[in-house]
Amino acid sequence: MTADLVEVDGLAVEFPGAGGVRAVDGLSFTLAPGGALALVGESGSGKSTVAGALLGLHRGTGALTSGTVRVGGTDVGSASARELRALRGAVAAMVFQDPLSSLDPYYAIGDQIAEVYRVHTRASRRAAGARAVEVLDRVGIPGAARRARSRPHEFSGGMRQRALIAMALACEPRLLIADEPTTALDVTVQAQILDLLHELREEAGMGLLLVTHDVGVAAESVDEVLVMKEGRQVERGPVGEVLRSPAHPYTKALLAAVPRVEAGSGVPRGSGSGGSGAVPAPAPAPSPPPAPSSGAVQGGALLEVSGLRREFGRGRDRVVAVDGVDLAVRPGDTLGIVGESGSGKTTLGRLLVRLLDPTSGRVHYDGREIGGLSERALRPYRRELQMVFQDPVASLNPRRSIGESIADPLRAAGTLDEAGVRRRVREALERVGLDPDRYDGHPHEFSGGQRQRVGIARALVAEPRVIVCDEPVSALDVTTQAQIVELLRGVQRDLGLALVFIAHDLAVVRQISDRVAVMRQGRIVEQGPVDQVYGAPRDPYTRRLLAAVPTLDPDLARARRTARKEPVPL
Amino acid sequence: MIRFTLQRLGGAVLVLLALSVLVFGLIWLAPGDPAKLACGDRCSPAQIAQVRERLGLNDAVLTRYADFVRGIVAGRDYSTGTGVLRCDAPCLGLSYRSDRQVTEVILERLPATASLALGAMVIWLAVGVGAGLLSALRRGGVTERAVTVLTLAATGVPVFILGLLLLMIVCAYLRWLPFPSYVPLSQDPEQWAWNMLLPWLTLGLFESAKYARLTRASTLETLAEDHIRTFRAYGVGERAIVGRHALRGAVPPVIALSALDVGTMFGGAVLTESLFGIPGLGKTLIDGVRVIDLPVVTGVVLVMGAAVVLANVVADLLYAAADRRVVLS
Amino acid sequence: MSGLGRVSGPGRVSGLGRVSGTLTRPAAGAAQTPPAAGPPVPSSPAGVLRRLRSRPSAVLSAGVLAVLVLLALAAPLLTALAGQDPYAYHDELVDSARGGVPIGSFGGVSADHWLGVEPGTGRDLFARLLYGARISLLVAVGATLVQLAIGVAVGLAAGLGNRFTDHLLSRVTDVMTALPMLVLGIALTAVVPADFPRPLLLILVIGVLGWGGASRIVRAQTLTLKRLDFVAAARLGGNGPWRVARRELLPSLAAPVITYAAILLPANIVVEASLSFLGVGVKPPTPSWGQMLSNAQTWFRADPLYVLLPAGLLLVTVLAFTVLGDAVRTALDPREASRLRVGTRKEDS
Amino acid sequence: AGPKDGGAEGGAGGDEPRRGGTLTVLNAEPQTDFDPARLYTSGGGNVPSLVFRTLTTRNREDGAAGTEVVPDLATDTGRPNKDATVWTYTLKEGLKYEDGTPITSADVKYGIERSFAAELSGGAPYLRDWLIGGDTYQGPFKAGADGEKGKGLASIVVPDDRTIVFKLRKPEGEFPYLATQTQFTPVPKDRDTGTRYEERPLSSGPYRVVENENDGERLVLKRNPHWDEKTDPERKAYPDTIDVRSGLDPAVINQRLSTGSGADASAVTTDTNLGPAELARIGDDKELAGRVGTGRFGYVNYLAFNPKVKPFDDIAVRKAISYAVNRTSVINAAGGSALAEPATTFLPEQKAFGHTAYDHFPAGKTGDPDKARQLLKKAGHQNLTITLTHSTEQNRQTSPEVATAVQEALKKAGITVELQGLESNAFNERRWSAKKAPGFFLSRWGADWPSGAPFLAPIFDGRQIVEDGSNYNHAQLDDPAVNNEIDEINKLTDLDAAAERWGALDRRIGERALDVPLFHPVYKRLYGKNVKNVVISDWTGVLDISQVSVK
Ligand SMILES: Nc1ncnc2c1ncn2[C@@H]1O[C@H](COP(=O)(O)OP(=O)(O)OP(=O)(O)O)[C@@H](O)[C@H]1O
Ligand SMILES: Nc1ncnc2c1ncn2[C@@H]1O[C@H](COP(=O)(O)OP(=O)(O)OP(=O)(O)O)[C@@H](O)[C@H]1O
Ligand SMILES: [Mg+2]
Ligand SMILES: [Mg+2]
Repeated sequence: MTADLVEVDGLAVEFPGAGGVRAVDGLSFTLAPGGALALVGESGSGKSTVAGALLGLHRGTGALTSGTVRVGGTDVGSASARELRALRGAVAAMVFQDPLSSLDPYYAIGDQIAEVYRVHTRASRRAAGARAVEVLDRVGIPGAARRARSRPHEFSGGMRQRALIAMALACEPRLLIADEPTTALDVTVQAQILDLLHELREEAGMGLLLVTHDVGVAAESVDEVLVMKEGRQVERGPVGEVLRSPAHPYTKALLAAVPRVEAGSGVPRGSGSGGSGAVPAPAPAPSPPPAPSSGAVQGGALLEVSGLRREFGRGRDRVVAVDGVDLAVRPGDTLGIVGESGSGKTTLGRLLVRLLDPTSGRVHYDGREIGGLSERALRPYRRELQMVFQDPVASLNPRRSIGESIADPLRAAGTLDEAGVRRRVREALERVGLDPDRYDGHPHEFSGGQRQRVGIARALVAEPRVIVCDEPVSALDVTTQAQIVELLRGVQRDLGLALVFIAHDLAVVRQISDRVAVMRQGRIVEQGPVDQVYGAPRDPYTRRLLAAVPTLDPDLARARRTARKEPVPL
Repeated sequence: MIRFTLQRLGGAVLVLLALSVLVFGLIWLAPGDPAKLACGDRCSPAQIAQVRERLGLNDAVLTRYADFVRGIVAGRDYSTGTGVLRCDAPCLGLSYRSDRQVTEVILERLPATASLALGAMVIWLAVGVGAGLLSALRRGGVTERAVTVLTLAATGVPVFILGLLLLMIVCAYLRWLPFPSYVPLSQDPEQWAWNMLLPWLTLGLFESAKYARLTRASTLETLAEDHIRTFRAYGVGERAIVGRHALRGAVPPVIALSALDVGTMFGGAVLTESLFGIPGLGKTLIDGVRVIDLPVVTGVVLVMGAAVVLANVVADLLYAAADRRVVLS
Repeated sequence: MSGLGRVSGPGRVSGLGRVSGTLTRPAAGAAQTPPAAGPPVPSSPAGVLRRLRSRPSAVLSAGVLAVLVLLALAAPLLTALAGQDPYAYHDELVDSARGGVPIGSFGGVSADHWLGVEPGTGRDLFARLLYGARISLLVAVGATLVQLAIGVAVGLAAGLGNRFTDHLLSRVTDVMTALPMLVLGIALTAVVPADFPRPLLLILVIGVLGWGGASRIVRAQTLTLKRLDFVAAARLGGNGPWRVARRELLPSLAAPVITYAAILLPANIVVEASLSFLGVGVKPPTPSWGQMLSNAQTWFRADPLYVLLPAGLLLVTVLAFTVLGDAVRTALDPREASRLRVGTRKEDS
Repeated sequence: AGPKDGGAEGGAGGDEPRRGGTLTVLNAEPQTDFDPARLYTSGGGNVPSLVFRTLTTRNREDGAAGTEVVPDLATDTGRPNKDATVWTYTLKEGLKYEDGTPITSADVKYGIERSFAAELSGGAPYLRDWLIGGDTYQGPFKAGADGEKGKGLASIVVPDDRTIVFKLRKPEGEFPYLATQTQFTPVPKDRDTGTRYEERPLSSGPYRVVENENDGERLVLKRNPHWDEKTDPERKAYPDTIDVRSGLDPAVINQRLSTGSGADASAVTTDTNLGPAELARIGDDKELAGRVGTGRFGYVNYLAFNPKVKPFDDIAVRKAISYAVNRTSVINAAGGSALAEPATTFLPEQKAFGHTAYDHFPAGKTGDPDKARQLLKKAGHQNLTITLTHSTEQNRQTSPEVATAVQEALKKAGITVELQGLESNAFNERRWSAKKAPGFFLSRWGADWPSGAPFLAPIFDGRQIVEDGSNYNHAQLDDPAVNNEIDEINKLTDLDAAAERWGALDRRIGERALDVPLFHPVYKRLYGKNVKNVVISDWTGVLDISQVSVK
């Protein structure tokens, strides 16, 4: 029998407990040996649950599974523990999403790979070590023999992801399951990883099951896509077909929400997110784009920094996170800041709202120098400079109701009475598109997108003049992302705020900004009006960034991949 | 790292200074006249006055404290009656009671205390970490419950009862061991070990419950981490997962806590020391407090403080060494 | 671990979140569950209670503790019911020639004396155990509260303050950890006027010397928490540092502090016993379990019940506190709360 | 290899004591001061008297015979002049130190003189009080008024190497008793190392110190080759080695002695009683019971009154308390009837003390609360509330246990007693202060030698009230008649006659209800299986190590 590599038939997974979530509901699909399938869908649609089910990872967790799952001929549901162990890693190997937390921080990378290898091959310690070096070399870790002795924290994010793939390769599995292998990475690194997966597939004839919420990533890497929603299949077909002419409205909405980096090819700035009913944008009113300013900001800057520098640590541990940055934002303007992870974006953002003290340089706000003010002296400015934080989980106190969190600046000001505070908070909730009656809800009762809205509401209620948004959407799936972007844009337009929008996603930045600054290693390598930077990038780094952005067109993706084939420094 | 160590050692000096002031003050407040106690029950007032003079008790407290600090830095001279006794720096003074140099007394007692603390540590590491791992591996099962109850039983029983019980059972009923009496390591290592066995067990078992729970909690916490999922997904067996990956995560806190415990034991294992007649610092401290032997008490507390502070530094360093992700500041 | 700063590296791992629980006096400690590390924290009091109620061991130990507290509170009533009083001597019930061992089997158990009598005095053991529970629990709970109050205050101040404050307070913590409890105990019991209530003194001695662990845990937790964005957000809202501490940090400290309290409580009972053993415990004729245990020390062959009763009660209390503490910890732990996480449990086979 | 049991040679041979072997002494208290000048002993002590010989010593015999004084270094117990103010001793011939050098009378004189030094304080007060010039002499280390150092005490004269003469301020018929104390040990001046002498004191006795670890916690004594048994009929010195291990927990000591494995089979203790719990078990065990030595040291535990404090100024209150006391529960608190005997007299019940039976306020076994109530009512004290001060030390004597027993008994007589437990230093400081002494507290007194003088004089002699120092005359009795009688008895050199008069004096003082005698303690001590020749005198009440054999 020429069995398929993966056969899933009527798979259902239910997590009992308080709510009783049915994460996967009657899903069936097959994957032929050497084939590549992508599971796409918004957050929480059950993609990871399916991936886990292929390796029987739900067994023993209390989750209820039904239906059959066969991987490489093994019935995962009924296999013995020993058979299951033989399956895991050797037949089907999984690459997990977060590369740092998926490796044991205490052991050398090479040893971890060797350990897994030895479980399946009875190889000697030495042979296993050699194998680890071999696969690390294979995934393009330079100086693999030496780097095999490093521990995870000594690797960069991209290298860690490669190490995880190397671990998956070690036992030469027939199926590679990659669960969001690139979400944590910058576009440049992401492109490298996707290229690597592609190569491996071509060389070793491995099957690939790619789990992702990024349609672009899917377009780059697979033959077939399966679109999921609420645990069910919505649409399935060859990747080109589905992306070019989606049959199902949900797929359409999903695609429409994807921001495009190419000018004109995506949703034009200011036109909302396609107006699809699937995306309940709070303020869909279209508005003409403000006249793009050209060149450097002329006078009238509300917030301006010059020669801004910030160091962390001392002596040998010293890190210069922000290194001589000059920037300015005017009221009503949006400044986008892009850059790879660790380039100093967050640090810069925090310096702008004076959550951090600059090591040197000046911060000019509304005509006054506030760079050197003490915490106490800053108090009057605090509410005018607000920030929306990157991580919606960490930016809300889990133990306080969201209404109270939003009310906080008002209470600190102490100018309003209780009723006044409540009224203002309700207004703010409404403004960001949340039900005002959920004032007393706690953060965990809200979805990621909703939480981000709460963060925005909190920033708004203080009546700020500047809002720095630190990657407000990178943790969210495309549909939610589009809503948030729309919300911010509306707010800015209505209130005439100065907005600083930080992101590593070039497309999103393009969507919202008037001007962009590209950061690398604490410096701004290029800044200017959006169209100028995106259209005619001057800095090679900017160019590389742009080239790495995944495209929704599989053919274009193929072409780009070939173009990228020249060696890239990690 | 070197900077960190130096900085912490600098801090240690301050800690010790503060500690000495505190102890000096406390003992000074304590009732009872050290001169009377040093002189004996039936001294005449004239004799007491002489002794008071000799011990420098007539000086103001501040002067006495200053002399004490000077002694540590530069050493002091004392009269033996027939001659002069040079107490070299760091001189912690002479015991009111026995007229012996406190430094000497401490050096003499230190080995016993150190052998007790370090040996007990071996036990609590072996028993505590072992039990903790076992209960983490068998979580939810009978084994876990048994281990939990047993280790808790050890903490719930005060150490003086535990020690006496062990003595009764091992030495009196079963007669597996003779009653322990301290033999210095330098004299006969084998007998030293045999005689320390019960004290080690007593203190070690008493402490091991804490470590079992710490190990169990850290192990379980590590088991809940994402990288464990990776190894499960690659078919690594449960035993290897707990033994290699989860245990490794439990090591840093265990090391850190052990260092601190050993530190405090330098003055804290009084009950075990007196039960087994181990001539250690804890007993010296208690005896010193009872007879208001200010130099001895201050000296021992300082040594203890130094041990605690040092242990703190060592714990931090070990923690950082064991967990490379930690930055020392 | 006073000197440990943050965790480096881009991943923001919760490496420090490991020294959980189980520390008695010289506790070194750090955060237990950095809230950022887990999924949403369903820690509304009702949710915690619900999860506690679903664990039989937690319910059982809470029940045991409740019964103990009730027994202690109702001690006068119950002893009156038994027709006994914890102080009355019964010379006729002990054999003076044989060291005052109770006459009769099982340490003089009889219809009048349900649990027998105390050797040497013939005082009723049942009554003394009940009255002893009052003191032991009072001292343990009181001392724990003092330890936590000081520990939280100092830990918060160290965690929030600048480098200098942090260093200073950490060193003060070192000093307090290094100060032997016995020296202070003996010195204080001698200095303090004799009519100063002993239980209060014990509470103060144990409390004032034993806060190092709590302070270390709170400091580490504060250091972790204060880097979280919601604290930054509160600052941006124009709140002063103390307002931030009170409104944003304190509630998040509750979980580790409660957990630690469950470890301190039984440890403090044993400390009280040890202090009594060294003669600086409660004032006679007031009974406490610790004082009873230290008196009973040598009796376990001649009158086993005399030892077993207080020791057993102590053990049960320690067990109950620990089990309950563990349960509270897990109930407050968001990671444990979502126990269905993929791959975190072992195989069913 | 395995744990070594020490010198477990086992007790071969019959009952005859034989030389050899190692005797282990398991003690709680370490010999911290092993300097003869600093020791405060009765009759030269137990371990110290193995190393330090004195002019006279106690008779090493069982029971009452053991209360006699016998010659040691001296040829007799001393020759007084007519009014007993001058005492002359002659040293035996052939006496040597452990290094072979001869012992001279000048060494005895020097030994006494150095005990006056502040550096070597700690001994008994008698030399200071009795010798002419003793009250002002400050020892040989301190320069005198004329700036000369090393000055001696003129009242001790050494006409030749073997003769020594003591000149006293007043008649002291009991000087031979005093000469048993370790201050009378010879110390050669050129070997004196002051405060460090205690580390390696020069032996004049049958054993020399070969190890002194941890300030007396471990002492190892070996035979002194220069000790000549012909000069010393008192000490038998059978074992070759004496190994003193102290600093042990009392429960552990008794457990070791009763188990008696290995070296513990040849072990004794000189300071640790059997505890009540151990006594409870020993009743069932014949073998163990056969290894218990029982002795009585002259000692009394009592309730002390300070009549300067109200309401104890009223004799009716003191009498009422005397009636109300329940000695049975007090004795139980002290460990039961095996460890304590009820006392109605202040003097111990031994002939040497001149004990005369009396019970002025008969309380029976368990107290007479009714009589007490009556007395109080008559005196107009209703609902009396008083404070009893005691020590928090767990010593079964001045301890909380005894105090609570008293509290409980007085409650029956309608007296509310509040307990004031003090840490032992604070307790002693209070009770020994003439000014700050509490009104009602637990106290105790032991004999420096078996006679009424050191028992009654410090407690009832009005001239011994110490204003700033340690005062033992708690009642602060200063009655010329009593003082006079004490002086009169002290003149007697006929000790039997003296004893009788001490007894009569005790009885007379007892009528005043200045204290309530509670009990006389009894010593019950285990010794190992191999231990033979157990001698327990009424002087020390404990087994005499110098007589014991382990072979
Ligand atoms: N261990 C669990 N316990 C309870 N519910 C769970 C568990 N794991 C997943 N779920 C729920 O199952 C649903 C599907 O989750 P899954 O992780 O498969 O989503 P996903 O498509 O991978 O989302 P994302 O893109 O955010 O990773 C979600 O609603 C999630 O809340
Ligand atoms: N508190 C800190 N202490 C020490 N180093 C820091 C600190 N905060 C940031 N850094 C370092 O400064 C550099 C810039 O960090 P920053 O967080 O600003 O980057 P980023 O561009 O926001 O990255 P990401 O996209 O991952 O959020 C990094 O090397 C980081 O490790
Ligand atoms: Mg997922
Ligand atoms: Mg960032």
